[in-house]
Amino acid sequence: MSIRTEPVTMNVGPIHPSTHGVFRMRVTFDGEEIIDVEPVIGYLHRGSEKLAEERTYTQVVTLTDRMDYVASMTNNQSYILSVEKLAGITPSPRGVWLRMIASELQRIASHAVANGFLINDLGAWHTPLLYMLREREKILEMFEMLCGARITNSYLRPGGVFMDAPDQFWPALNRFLDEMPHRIDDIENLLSTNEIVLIRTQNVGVLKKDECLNASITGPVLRASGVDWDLRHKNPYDYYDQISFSRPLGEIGDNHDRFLVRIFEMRESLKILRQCIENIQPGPVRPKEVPFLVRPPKGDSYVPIESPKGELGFYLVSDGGVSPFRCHVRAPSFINLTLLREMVLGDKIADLFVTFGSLDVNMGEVDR
Amino acid sequence: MNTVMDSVVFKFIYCHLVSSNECVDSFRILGSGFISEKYSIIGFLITSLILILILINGALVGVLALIWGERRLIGRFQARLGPNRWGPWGIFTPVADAIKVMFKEDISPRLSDKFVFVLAPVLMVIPVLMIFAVIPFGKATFLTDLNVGVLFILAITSTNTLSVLMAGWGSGNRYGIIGGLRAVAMLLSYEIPMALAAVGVILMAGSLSIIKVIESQTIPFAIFQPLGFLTFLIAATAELNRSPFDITEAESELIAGYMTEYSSMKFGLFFLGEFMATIAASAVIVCLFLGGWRGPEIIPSHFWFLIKWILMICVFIWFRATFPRLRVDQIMELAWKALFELTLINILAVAILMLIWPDPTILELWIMTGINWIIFFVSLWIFGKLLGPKPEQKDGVSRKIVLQK
Amino acid sequence: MFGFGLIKGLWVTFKNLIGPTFTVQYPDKRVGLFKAAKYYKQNPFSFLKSHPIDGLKSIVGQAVIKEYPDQFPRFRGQEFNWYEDRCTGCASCAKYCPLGIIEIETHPGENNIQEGTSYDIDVFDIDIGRCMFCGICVEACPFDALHMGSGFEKATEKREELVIAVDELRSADKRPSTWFRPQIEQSSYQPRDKEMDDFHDIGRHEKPTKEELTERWVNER
Amino acid sequence: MTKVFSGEMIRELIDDLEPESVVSTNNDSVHIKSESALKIFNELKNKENCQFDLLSSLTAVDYIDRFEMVYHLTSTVHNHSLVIKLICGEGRKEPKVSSVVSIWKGADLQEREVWDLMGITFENHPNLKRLLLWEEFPGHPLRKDYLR
Repeated sequence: MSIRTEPVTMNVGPIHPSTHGVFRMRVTFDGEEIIDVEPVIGYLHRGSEKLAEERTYTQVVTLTDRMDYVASMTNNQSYILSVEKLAGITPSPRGVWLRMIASELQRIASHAVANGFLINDLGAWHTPLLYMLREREKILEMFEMLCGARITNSYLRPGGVFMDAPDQFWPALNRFLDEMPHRIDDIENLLSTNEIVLIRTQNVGVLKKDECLNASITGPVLRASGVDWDLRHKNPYDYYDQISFSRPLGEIGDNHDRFLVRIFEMRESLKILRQCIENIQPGPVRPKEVPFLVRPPKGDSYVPIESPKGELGFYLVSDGGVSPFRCHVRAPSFINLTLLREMVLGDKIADLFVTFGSLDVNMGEVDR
Repeated sequence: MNTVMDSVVFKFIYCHLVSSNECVDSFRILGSGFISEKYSIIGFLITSLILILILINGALVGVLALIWGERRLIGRFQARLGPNRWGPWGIFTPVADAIKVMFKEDISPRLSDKFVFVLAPVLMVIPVLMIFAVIPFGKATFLTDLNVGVLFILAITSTNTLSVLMAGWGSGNRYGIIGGLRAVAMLLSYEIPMALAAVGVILMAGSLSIIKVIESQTIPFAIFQPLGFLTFLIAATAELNRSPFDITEAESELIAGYMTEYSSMKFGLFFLGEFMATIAASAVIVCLFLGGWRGPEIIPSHFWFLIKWILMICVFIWFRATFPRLRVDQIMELAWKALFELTLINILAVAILMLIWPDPTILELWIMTGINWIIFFVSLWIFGKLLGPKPEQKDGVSRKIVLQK
Repeated sequence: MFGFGLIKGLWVTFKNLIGPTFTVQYPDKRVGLFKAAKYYKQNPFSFLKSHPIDGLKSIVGQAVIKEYPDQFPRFRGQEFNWYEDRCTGCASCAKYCPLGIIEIETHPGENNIQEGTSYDIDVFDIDIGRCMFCGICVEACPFDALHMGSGFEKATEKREELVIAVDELRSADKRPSTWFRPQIEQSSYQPRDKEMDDFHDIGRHEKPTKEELTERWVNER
Repeated sequence: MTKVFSGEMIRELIDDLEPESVVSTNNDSVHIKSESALKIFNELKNKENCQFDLLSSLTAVDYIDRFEMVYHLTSTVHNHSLVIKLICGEGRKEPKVSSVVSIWKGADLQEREVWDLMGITFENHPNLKRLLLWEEFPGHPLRKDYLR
């Protein structure tokens, strides 16, 4: 006897608990097995690139905050580096160190959120997520000390940062650096040896090295597949060339490797932060001669940086005016979505969300 | 009727209603009953109704308490406070929840199968309430002492599979259908290890009556046969659709699974049924494995039962706060490849031990316990090796994170 | 052994069960006797005497006291602080606002003739319903007349009420944030503790002495 | 440190691969003929001393009198990068280039985005549909002549 079956097509999203925003997938199931996935994006499209063409170079900083709202400091950094290259501004050393501290803190926060939500997609009742958010909260508080906002920072300016760190920032940072390793250990105890997490994530959503590179996938996802490609190391921007750190590399490139690579990168970021604190010297945070209205000469610039999600770069074209002629964002989470279909084909429904979560996609950045 | 009269509570109410020879005078506080013995059946019915009323209301209050307790406790597990605004320590939060649920708009989708859609939540609650009938809440405090009590519980709990399937099918929603089908697959599979785990208990007790099971627990069966306890606990968690087996609801995958289209009081009934099932299942586990109301007689037996009951519920909440969800095929694998065999091993071990010591003394009981624990660890180790996570990939690539200097 | 990782996980959650919580309660929280007495700055006995009802509640841990989350002086809040005496009506803030939500109308004024002619402000509307609190207007202000506020409780039911008009700006509490104002931050100023009413204290320039003013305005001419 | 090719170096490199396809040389980039683009990209990816395996970024710029495609290529093997530009079509009418999806899969979503927002047609793209905006959307918003 044969049972007649037929595939079911279902809309997952745009309103769904684990699509991390307004992402929509048109999924076709055969029983529990996925036979087709088509991502549909654009529900959060705000036209940031067009808006940037009507704003001055300083005002665009506020737009970049809102692209990847989990990692706005690195967005600022990438944009500012592009502007500095375009306008030929030499930043102040203290400003550069400060923005490195800010971006490494942001990396920890972003990875914490990514891993927390990944485990939430696995179905843990928000517990690891809340532990991660607890640590992120401390980082956001430090951001509030630095720049008066927790998420939409707008802390960086062409030439450095807008204001020196207040006195209370340094003790808070040191306390955080002392506490954080124990918190990461806690999370590892809770999850890294947990048999349920292991059987759920291992050998699921495997990305091979070549596929990854060919699809322009960057960041922790690429490193989890075993490619040693970290722009902080390979193409050091700011003062990353003065800092020694190691890059965690996975071997297989499945969801578990991506999870572990993020955990290890949080530890490495703590190391970088310690070296930043050792190296930072008093001085001005921003050169006096940088005007409020930057007018770069004609030309274009593209400075990719290693954001928590991957290679993030702003391609700016100037026509000599006060606002960019064209501003293109190379958004890592947008491009990391390229292989989503190939990753989940043949897996079960439950794995779809775990794989999607392990890519660490931020819809604000995907749709811009 | 005789077994019913063993219950203190029943006798107490009954003797105030009926003037009967069965009643000992010391039981009466307010004088003798007003119904003559000829019509004692009326008194019997009225007593039953009163007790049912008490029990159902008690169960509802228990659900409210559980909602509050679960939210507070999960809050604390997650290093936050939980609801604490409405009333002292937030104890009125479930009341507010109940009021909110009642006043929500009752929506039934156009594509739904109306009859099935409405019937499903009702079917969810009734079987759970029926479990309470056979649970002894203390020494000589029970509604009825069914001589097939364990069988009754196993039979009754399996009907909520039907309710979940009806809800999933009736709502005409694809998430609902997937949730309902998952539920059928999972709940039916876990009936078997659950029943087989109970067999170990029945073997030792020599009776299907829950009172007899409790009385036979000189050493609580949780300690005596850890394998049986573990499998029963896991199977019960799965039967309850609680984390880590909540694939039927699967918030992060199926939104709310079979409950997706339900709103208002229909949703409330599902909620009620689920929480009541947690309470009932904890009571069953306490009776079968933790010695029921037995305990040192410093405090009354009812309190022993209550303490064990609450602790058992807390363990369920603890599991929910800690474990991620299993995938559907892994859940089936666990049921058929691990729990099924483990329960068989347990039955075999218990049976052989009983053959060796047909009438064990306390010392012999402890020796049996020790042997059972050895079997427990050995079998867990073997099954972990066979079914646990494999560190290597299929083609033999070893897994490690390399720190590139 | 299989299951060991699960037990480790259970242990971590149990540690957090008995550990501290990280919830910040706002706007009030319930406390026991000692904390309530500390809040009212009394010892427990005199607190029980002076607040009998609160005292009884506090014995079961139910006394209600006000609670605010930690806030740092640079916090960019609502309720812009504007010092009319410092404002020249140059409209830099309106120009640099990325959203164009500041509206300024001026006319040549009679004030401050000594320091050069300035403009009187007729209209100074900030539509904080559309504001994203980036603080670029504050950064652009050349005379430190406009400051970010430090409040965060200005919730209303209508969008129109979110437009801060000039009168409201004039009369509002002056609790400026230290965003982009290092001169205030150096004096370790906390917005919640005290108001900054005097427009002389707020600027980034030294307050001129009388001699300097005489030198500048009398002797040089 | 990533070795960034200057315009002259890129011209030498491309002249080796496909002579006379460079139109003009800038400071840090070259313009190439759009007809030979696909062939050049293929060579750049596969040739031993190039191995540009990572397509960093792909975008288009509306220079009012022309549309330009900009390709940022990186090699993770040799750790060097270069910028290649090409002018799409004549003037503003029907800009068209050949798709590079067959070479780099990563161009898939980026080319769809460029088509969506800038209106440049990619020949041989497997699935050239609008991405961020809906199908019925009039016009291409990132063009300079787009009015609301």
